Amino acid sequence: MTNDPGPDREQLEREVYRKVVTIRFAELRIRDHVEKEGFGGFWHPGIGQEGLQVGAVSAMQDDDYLYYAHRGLGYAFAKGMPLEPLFGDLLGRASGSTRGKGGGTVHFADASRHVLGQGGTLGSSFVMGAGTAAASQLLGDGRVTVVFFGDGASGRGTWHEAALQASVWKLPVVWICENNGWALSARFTEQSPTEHVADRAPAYGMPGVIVDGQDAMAVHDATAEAIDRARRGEGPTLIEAKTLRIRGHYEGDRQPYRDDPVLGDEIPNDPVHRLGESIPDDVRRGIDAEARTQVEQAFDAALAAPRADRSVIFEDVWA
Amino acid sequence: MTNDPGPDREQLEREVYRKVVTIRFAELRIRDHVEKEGFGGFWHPGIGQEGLQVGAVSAMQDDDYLYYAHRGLGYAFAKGMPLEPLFGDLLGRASGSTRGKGGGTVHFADASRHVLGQGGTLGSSFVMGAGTAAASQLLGDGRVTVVFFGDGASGRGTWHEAALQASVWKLPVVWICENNGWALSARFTEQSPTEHVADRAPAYGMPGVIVDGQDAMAVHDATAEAIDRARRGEGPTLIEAKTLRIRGHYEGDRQPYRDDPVLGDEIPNDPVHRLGESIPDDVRRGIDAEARTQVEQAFDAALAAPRADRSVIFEDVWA
Amino acid sequence: MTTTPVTTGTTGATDRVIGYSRAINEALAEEMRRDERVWMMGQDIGRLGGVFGLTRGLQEEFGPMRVRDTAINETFIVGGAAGAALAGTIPVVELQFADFLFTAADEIFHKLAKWRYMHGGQFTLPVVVRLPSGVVGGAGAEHSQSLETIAMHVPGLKVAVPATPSDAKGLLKAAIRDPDPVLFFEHKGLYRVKGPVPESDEHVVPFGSARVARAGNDLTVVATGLMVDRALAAAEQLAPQGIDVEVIDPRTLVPLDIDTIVASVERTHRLMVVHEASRTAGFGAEIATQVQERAFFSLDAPVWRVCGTDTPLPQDPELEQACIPSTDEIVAAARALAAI
Amino acid sequence: MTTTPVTTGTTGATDRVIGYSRAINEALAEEMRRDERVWMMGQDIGRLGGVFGLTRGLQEEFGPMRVRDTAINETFIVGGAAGAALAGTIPVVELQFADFLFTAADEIFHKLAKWRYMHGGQFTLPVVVRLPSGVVGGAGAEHSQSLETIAMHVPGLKVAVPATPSDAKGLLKAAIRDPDPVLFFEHKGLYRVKGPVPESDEHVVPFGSARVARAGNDLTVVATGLMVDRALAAAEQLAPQGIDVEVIDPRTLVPLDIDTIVASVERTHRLMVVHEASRTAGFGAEIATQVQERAFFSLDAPVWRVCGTDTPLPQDPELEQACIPSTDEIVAAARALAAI
Ligand SMILES: Cc1ncc(C[n+]2csc(CCOP(=O)(O)OP(=O)(O)O)c2C)c(N)n1
Ligand SMILES: Cc1ncc(C[n+]2csc(CCOP(=O)(O)OP(=O)(O)O)c2C)c(N)n1
Ligand SMILES: [Mg+2]
Ligand SMILES: [Mg+2]
Repeated sequence: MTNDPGPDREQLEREVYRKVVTIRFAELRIRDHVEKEGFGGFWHPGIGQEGLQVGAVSAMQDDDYLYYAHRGLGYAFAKGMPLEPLFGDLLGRASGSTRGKGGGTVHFADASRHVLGQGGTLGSSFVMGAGTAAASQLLGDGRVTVVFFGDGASGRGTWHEAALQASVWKLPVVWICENNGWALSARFTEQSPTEHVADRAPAYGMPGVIVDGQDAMAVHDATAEAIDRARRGEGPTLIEAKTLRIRGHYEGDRQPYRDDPVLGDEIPNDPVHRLGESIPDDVRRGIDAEARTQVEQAFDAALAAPRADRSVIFEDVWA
Repeated sequence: MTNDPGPDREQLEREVYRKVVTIRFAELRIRDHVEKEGFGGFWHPGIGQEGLQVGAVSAMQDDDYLYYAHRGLGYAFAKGMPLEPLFGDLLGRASGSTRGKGGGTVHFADASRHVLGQGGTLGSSFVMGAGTAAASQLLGDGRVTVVFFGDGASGRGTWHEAALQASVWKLPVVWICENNGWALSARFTEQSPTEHVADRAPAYGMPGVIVDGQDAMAVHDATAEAIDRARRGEGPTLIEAKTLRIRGHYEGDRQPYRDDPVLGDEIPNDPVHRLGESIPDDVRRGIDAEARTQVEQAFDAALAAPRADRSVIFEDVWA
Repeated sequence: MTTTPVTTGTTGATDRVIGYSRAINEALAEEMRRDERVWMMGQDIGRLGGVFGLTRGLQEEFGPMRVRDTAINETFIVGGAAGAALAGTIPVVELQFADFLFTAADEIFHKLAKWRYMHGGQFTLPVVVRLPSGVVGGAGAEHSQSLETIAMHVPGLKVAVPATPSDAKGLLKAAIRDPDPVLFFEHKGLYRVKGPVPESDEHVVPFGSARVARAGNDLTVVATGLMVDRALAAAEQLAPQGIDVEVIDPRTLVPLDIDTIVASVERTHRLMVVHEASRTAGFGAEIATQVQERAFFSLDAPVWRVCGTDTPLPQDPELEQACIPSTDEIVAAARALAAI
Repeated sequence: MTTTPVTTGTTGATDRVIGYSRAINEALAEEMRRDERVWMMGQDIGRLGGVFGLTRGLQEEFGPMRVRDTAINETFIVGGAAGAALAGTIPVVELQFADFLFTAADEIFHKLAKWRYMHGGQFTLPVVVRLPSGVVGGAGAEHSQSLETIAMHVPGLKVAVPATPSDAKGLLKAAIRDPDPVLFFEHKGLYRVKGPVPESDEHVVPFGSARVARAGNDLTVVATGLMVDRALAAAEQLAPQGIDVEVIDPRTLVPLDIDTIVASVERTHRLMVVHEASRTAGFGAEIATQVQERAFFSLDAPVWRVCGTDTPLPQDPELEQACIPSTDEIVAAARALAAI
């Protein structure tokens, strides 16, 4: 999908809207579940950040590789994963993409859709992503790897090692920082000597692009350009999408560490509204209704699915 | 020691010369020993890089902390360590600063002179140095920590983690990169997307200073300024001293990986000559003779010293 | 399945019943009051008081310089602590999960463990690394491991594995006063468990002294961390069946009080080691081996192990419980061993 | 003291006598010829041919993209290999020293070991990490360790410890063909040792099959790496004294061929494990424990260990040799054990 004006663009915008609004309903459904039923583990809501996630992934080709971050499901859904296995992972169901075992709030994967998963240690996908891109370069398969990460994760040393090597080798990789201003209880401004993560790009001889993360199409366009550049063999790009962490670090986090007012349910610069503006009301309502149904059905199906059997514990240690 | 013009400056220059020429003789004596007697372990010669090592350390106060790098003895000698324990470490003697045990080519230390040692894994002193500086900040002891490292080591992730934190906390630490253009068989240009290591300083919100590493006094001045800045509480500085690796990675390295002519014994822009120019011939000859004698005596004494007893193996595991 | 919090140990005259978390928090506060050189750093330990709440209130009392929030930089947290120790301070640092020692492994296993040795004993490295450890409920393969055996294998590190509030406090105070680096494995599953803790600023539990949590004559069970309570529960079930179990908690793995264990086995003639860490090459093997080295002819049966599975830990909270020893498994194994 | 290179194993009809290094180099070349997806990265492995010369000539044959020099970035070397495996290639990477696995520990013990598991078996990670291991002469505390036990304790990694040129070649070929991640511990002290190697592109030694290096009836000695030759030398000294030693080299620790070891002990009734790794919580404890678990009543004496000291390794080449088992120590221990 490229950045054409005209009918293609309109279709793209609608598709991005459809995915963003679907994820929004999914986010709300999960929140509801966590609040009412409790939940084994932590859920890191991506609400408010769906626009940038979907916008960026919509610029990827089907066989491009994705390493997502821990905030929500937007990335994976945008890459084509159906909702049911995603919810299944979340709820520890055998129907999860990881068969209810490795799943939960941060791990899901879809080899057929090149959704490669996530590590529990922040920043481990910097080096993995660079390695995936090195394989593509070696094989000449024309694929690009996209790696999402938070502003907090940008401080890990793996970034430095991966970014230097990726730049020197001109690897086909695109780094997308979701800068929501917080890393757990720490403000970005307390963790970074520079105003922007993108300010670090020149150190790595790569372009650094700052984009409004609430503007899904702007993120799409910036990502499309970076992916083109990567595919042309010109190396990596660092994109910083400015966004907001609407809820706490995890669902239920009361954020006692904040000295400013905690955000309410109102999402400033809401990507859903922003995308919706250019879509005729009736079309939009149709999309919304369908998305809502899709989410409800998938969530119900996941809830109804059996939990994984204990035997899976011993599976998949070895190939 | 500060950067005054006039008689103080002249005295400083002579002192720097004395130390540089002493280290040069030491380097030549060690080379001779390695060539003739062989040697347990590897010796990474610092020949040609002595000027920057001594120049920088001469800007430190006695109680400032030093983490040196693996290329030679210049740093430690400049910080006041006598030659004999340094040679003792090299030769595995009980008279070594580490009592012949942890010693060898890369480890020596002198707690009383705040020579804190070195790790065998490159780049481990980035984080340790920042931590030492954090302790000074906490204690308010007014001390500055100086960390030396090679261009190759600059690629390690520990740099990123240490440099970001040191900058945000405004820690009193000065980073000195000896860029000799090589990391073992790899050229710096193959390891870095930017022309200079100092190009990375803005990413960390700190000044990046490039200085001619063969000009000991220029390195002294740059370091003095950075140390002043650090002591004033304004945070870290990254100094890149451009230098040359005169011998191979280790003494005996035939450098089969080089496609350009290997440097001979002639040291381009030799710091010894450069410093010597402003010193009257007779004074210089006096210093040289004394330095030569000092080196010979210390090396002989180290050779004559007993090897460490096996019992030391079990000492110093626990305090 | 998860055991519900229980109270362990006997209550002395001056004891209060407090939680394991609270005990750790008190140890930190008391030691920071006692010695100005003690300070802390880690992620979210200051304003938030730690992801598990362990450091709550400490930044208020000691200020942001002595309770310092870092960025996400485990190599700095540990390596920086090593460097700060060289400059005369006593850093007590927290990694959010014990598993993250792998993100600072060079700093832990090389710098902390070997710096003193490599430099001929010129320095001491009085660093404590606090490591929330073990299975706790859906945290997954990289946030739930019990990695204390690795620290036991690499010389130069002391290793504490407290199982009760009293030991958590007393061992942490000992760790902070120790001139050597200490890896302090706190079990996340014990944070809310309450127990008696002496009312004293000088409640210091020396390293290398095992605790006999229950005396018995038929079978010695060595257990640590969360497994101590399960072993005790198993012992209570076994007693009416005529199997009198002695439960020993070594409390520290380095140094290890093997004498107490051997003396017990010389009476009971049977030994079982229970640990949450994965079985193969876990510390159970070391204890088993030392005991048969020193008391082979006292053993009436092989030393057995009841351990975590040799698999990564699944993220699902139910499945992960099936990967670590339950009281039932301990009971069954003990019965079988006693019958040999 | 260092042993001089010796030839081990019996020479078959089609064997050539080549060095351990050469055997590794051949395995790499043959596998890269066989399968285009196989490639390598690491520091100085290309133009230089590796700091120990192991990859000499490979960049010339396979070009700079398949034999790729990296910067000093161990997390990328290992983590990048994991990512490259997910994209359908088979990376064989080198860390310059096995000790450096601590600088990439999250990548080894979390990413390589657990990625497949965490993601429900959707991926395989056919990665080989080559790890020059052990004491070799003045390399110091962070360049000389034997760390294979740690890899054995963390589920998800296969572990090879070849002791002969033939096994070095055959196990490396097996490792490259294995769909699972393999940590391949090459002993630096063996690089120059020569031995017979079959003349075949299909000389593949399966993982999990121990080698009986010497048959004997009185005492079983399990040894790996550099210790195999010392154990064999000890056996030769002990034979005329009437002690007939069986020497078993497990060759891989994961999977471990415990059956062969147990069967031997059931004949000899005595076991000693010899390893260079530090004693406490080393793999000797695991082998000892498994043997007494499975063959307790066959044992006439405790299982003994002869191991590296529980200290960091001093940098001095003479002192470091005093930290690892010598042939003399093995002889002395075996005599004492046989006399129990
Ligand atoms: C190496 C490592 N250190 C610490 C953590 C604990 N942790 C999980 S999420 C998080 C904050 C991440 O912040 P950021 O990267 O900005 O992502 P966000 O949560 O804001 O989306 C922390 C500290 C971890 N998972 N891995
Ligand atoms: C973490 C780590 N990786 C690799 C090595 C092996 N090694 C030792 S010196 C060296 C090259 C260092 O180059 P540089 O930092 O530029 O210093 P120089 O030798 O040029 O002074 C390498 C790769 C090491 N010691 N530590
Ligand atoms: Mg964030
Ligand atoms: Mg260099």
